[in-house]
Amino acid sequence: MTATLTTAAEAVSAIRSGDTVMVGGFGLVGAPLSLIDALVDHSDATDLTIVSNNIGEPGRGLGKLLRQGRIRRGISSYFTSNPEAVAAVNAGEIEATLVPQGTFAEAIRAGGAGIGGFFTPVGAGTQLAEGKEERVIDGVRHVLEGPIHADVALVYAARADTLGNLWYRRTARNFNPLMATAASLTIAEAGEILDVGELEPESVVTPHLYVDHLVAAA
Amino acid sequence: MTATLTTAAEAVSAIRSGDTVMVGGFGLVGAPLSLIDALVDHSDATDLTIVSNNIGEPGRGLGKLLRQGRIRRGISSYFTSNPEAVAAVNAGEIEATLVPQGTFAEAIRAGGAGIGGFFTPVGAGTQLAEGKEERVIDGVRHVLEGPIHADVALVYAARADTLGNLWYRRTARNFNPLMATAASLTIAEAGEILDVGELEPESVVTPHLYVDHLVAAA
Amino acid sequence: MSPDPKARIAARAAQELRPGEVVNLGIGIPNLIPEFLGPDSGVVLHTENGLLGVGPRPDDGDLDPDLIDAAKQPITALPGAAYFDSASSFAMIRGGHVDVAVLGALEVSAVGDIANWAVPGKDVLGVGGAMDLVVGARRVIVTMTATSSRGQPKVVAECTYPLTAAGAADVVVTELCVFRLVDGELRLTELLDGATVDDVTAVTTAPFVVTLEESHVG
Amino acid sequence: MSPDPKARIAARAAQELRPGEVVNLGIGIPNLIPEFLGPDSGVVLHTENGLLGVGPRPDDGDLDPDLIDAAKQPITALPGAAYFDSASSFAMIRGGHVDVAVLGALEVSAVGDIANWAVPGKDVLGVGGAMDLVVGARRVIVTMTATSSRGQPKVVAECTYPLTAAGAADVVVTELCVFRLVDGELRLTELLDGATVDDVTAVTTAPFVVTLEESHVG
Repeated sequence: MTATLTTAAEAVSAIRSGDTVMVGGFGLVGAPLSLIDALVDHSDATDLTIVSNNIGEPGRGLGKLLRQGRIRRGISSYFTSNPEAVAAVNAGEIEATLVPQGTFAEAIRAGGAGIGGFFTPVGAGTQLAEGKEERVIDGVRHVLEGPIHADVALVYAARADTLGNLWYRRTARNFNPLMATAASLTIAEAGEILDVGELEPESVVTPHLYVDHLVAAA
Repeated sequence: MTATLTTAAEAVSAIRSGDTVMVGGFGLVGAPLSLIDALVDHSDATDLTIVSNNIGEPGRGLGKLLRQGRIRRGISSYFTSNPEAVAAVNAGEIEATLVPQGTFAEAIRAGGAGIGGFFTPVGAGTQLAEGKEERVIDGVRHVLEGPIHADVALVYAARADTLGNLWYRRTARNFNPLMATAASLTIAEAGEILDVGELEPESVVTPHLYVDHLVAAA
Repeated sequence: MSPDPKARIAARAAQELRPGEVVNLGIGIPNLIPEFLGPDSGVVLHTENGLLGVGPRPDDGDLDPDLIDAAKQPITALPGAAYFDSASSFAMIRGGHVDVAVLGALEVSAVGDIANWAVPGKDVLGVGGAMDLVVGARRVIVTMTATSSRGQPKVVAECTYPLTAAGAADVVVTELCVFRLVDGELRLTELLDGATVDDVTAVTTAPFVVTLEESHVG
Repeated sequence: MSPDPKARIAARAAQELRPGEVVNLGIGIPNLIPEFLGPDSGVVLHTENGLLGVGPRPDDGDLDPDLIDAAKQPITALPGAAYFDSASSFAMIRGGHVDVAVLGALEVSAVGDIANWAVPGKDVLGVGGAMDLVVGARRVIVTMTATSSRGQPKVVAECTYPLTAAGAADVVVTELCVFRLVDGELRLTELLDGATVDDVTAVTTAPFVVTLEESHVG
């Protein structure tokens, strides 16, 4: 479908308690901060599973949601960038699933691409592969990883057009284009919203069929 | 590594008899026609396995190589676009491996991305899944598909810079960026070769680390 | 009413498409559908060789050799279009992001099995994206004449031709009627152009239930 | 000779990198390496958060909030750089397209096992891209001091810390020497800064063979 233009508060009202929510960004770079703030300020959805490379920083980005006690579980490659997230895990307040960053990215892509699972050598023989199916392929130990899906994805793009096509700037791209594909509902926050035709068709990174709601960054 | 600038004839001299060679293009659109011609005219490598969506058209593109009897096996989604390829298969002159187009694309991507195999529902329960491992995931029959690698990939890009970064125009992109990642040696033919810095870094589709040799299109 | 049954099928199938939907059109009858979509249909066309936002056929003077559809015919791109590689394109299809696939078929069975790529005893050397589309698209509309050129019924109890996918069809439009697969049951929901239930029964070997919804004036 | 052992390790590791190679530098000692690469080193730096062609640190007035490395520090991009999403970035790493990964470690074993992400009894909540890098990069160079801050040897018979990957190290550079893993054997190939074999033996619990190649003046 093509995207509908809305406000951050309206868009995040689609998030329900118990939902799995993907949030783009590497640390705070490329994170959809307006959408996160709307989730913090205008939603009471709780018991959330957050799929994000980091759980923000103390009191910033997803760190705000963490302080509200609304995160039940995190799926990340690096909780360590927010010591409060580490403390919450150690206190048993949130459940942590740690995934190698490449597997994390690939599993989200798989979730968006209809892949039922994939074999990777990364993690084989380590603590992060415990309990996972293994198989030797061409003499190399591989681990079977499943796709990651979400109910809602929150992503940030520097530019969008009104159809919902997205373009990302520099290293703010990171996980955003992947997450945009892997959720039942994708909400994009854009730095700039352009008229249709202003993005070069070859330069669109996320075609609009992935974007349900489009919000102007605050 | 960064790419070296060379001629088509010199570049294809890396192809050895018995090699697996990926060739970009959807039909002839986006096919590296100068490199194919060089392979036809300046190489005597034979017994080749060709990985390409089609085996050219009669007497055009890979169709020329087919007429020379230098193709031992084709891995494609659509041989039918070249009736001479179909005839060669039926005469037992070449071996055909038919793959659904999405699986073909995904398997080449997997070959480039270090994925040992992936499960897809596509093809399950059909003739093209015969002999393949199956598994029911979330109630849906899936087939296990392996990655596709090649010795050499021949790709076409409208624009390159002298480092080997590539940009593709319109629907001439197709399989080219995937194949550029999946071979031990990648040879790119470019319509235009620009100075370093002339491609917008966000618009580069194939970063130069994938490109070994760069050739100007004839 | 068009005298050409294929055009009538395309016209009826066009009515199944809703504004904002992303639709992939196969070769044959589906390719006639754009003629029956108004300029404000809001339907967005996807072609699996790497374009979202297919526009009308170009004038002869306007042909772009880099711009074709999956049937390898020249096309145009609309404002707001996006180009992508084949793995990304099939990720859209296989990940369930293409709302509708419309395609021709040789046979459809009473449970929605589709056979559309291979005829036993003939060359089975082209599958293209057919399997990916019928498995991946959220809704699959089959457009075909009720009988083959040799007068054989095409809506059958069980497919005799090699399957493209099992249980994949949602809607079947012929020149006589519309069938819908609902809860695994084949329902005749609409008669077209004055056809009667007896007319349909005479050329249908699949068992079906009659649940006429409304009558259309063809 | 720098009085700082970490700088000396970085300087020696820099000599391992060859023109044209694509290199990913981890946090800590590897991050000091750019200081020791001449402007014409020809080494191309990759950062896994989505950039090939990392340039020098920016001046304070030149900070771009969208441009960071994997350590979340501000960077610049060189002409000819390319940005990409995280799945594409790890596809480069996991597919063997990054020539060298240089990283710190807690321990390296006699067979090249690397432990660099987790200390038992402490928080094990950050792995980032470490596992992907050591498995995927063609050559893995470990840079670390010979002993821990508590004086414990870090080149050990068997790792006591959780593994990042088994048998992944190719080169180990400490302030005392260079070890190379060749055919599964740990070889002391070079003594640095006047260190003797006895000096190395005193802080190394891994068995190793002495195959000194040449002497460097530090």
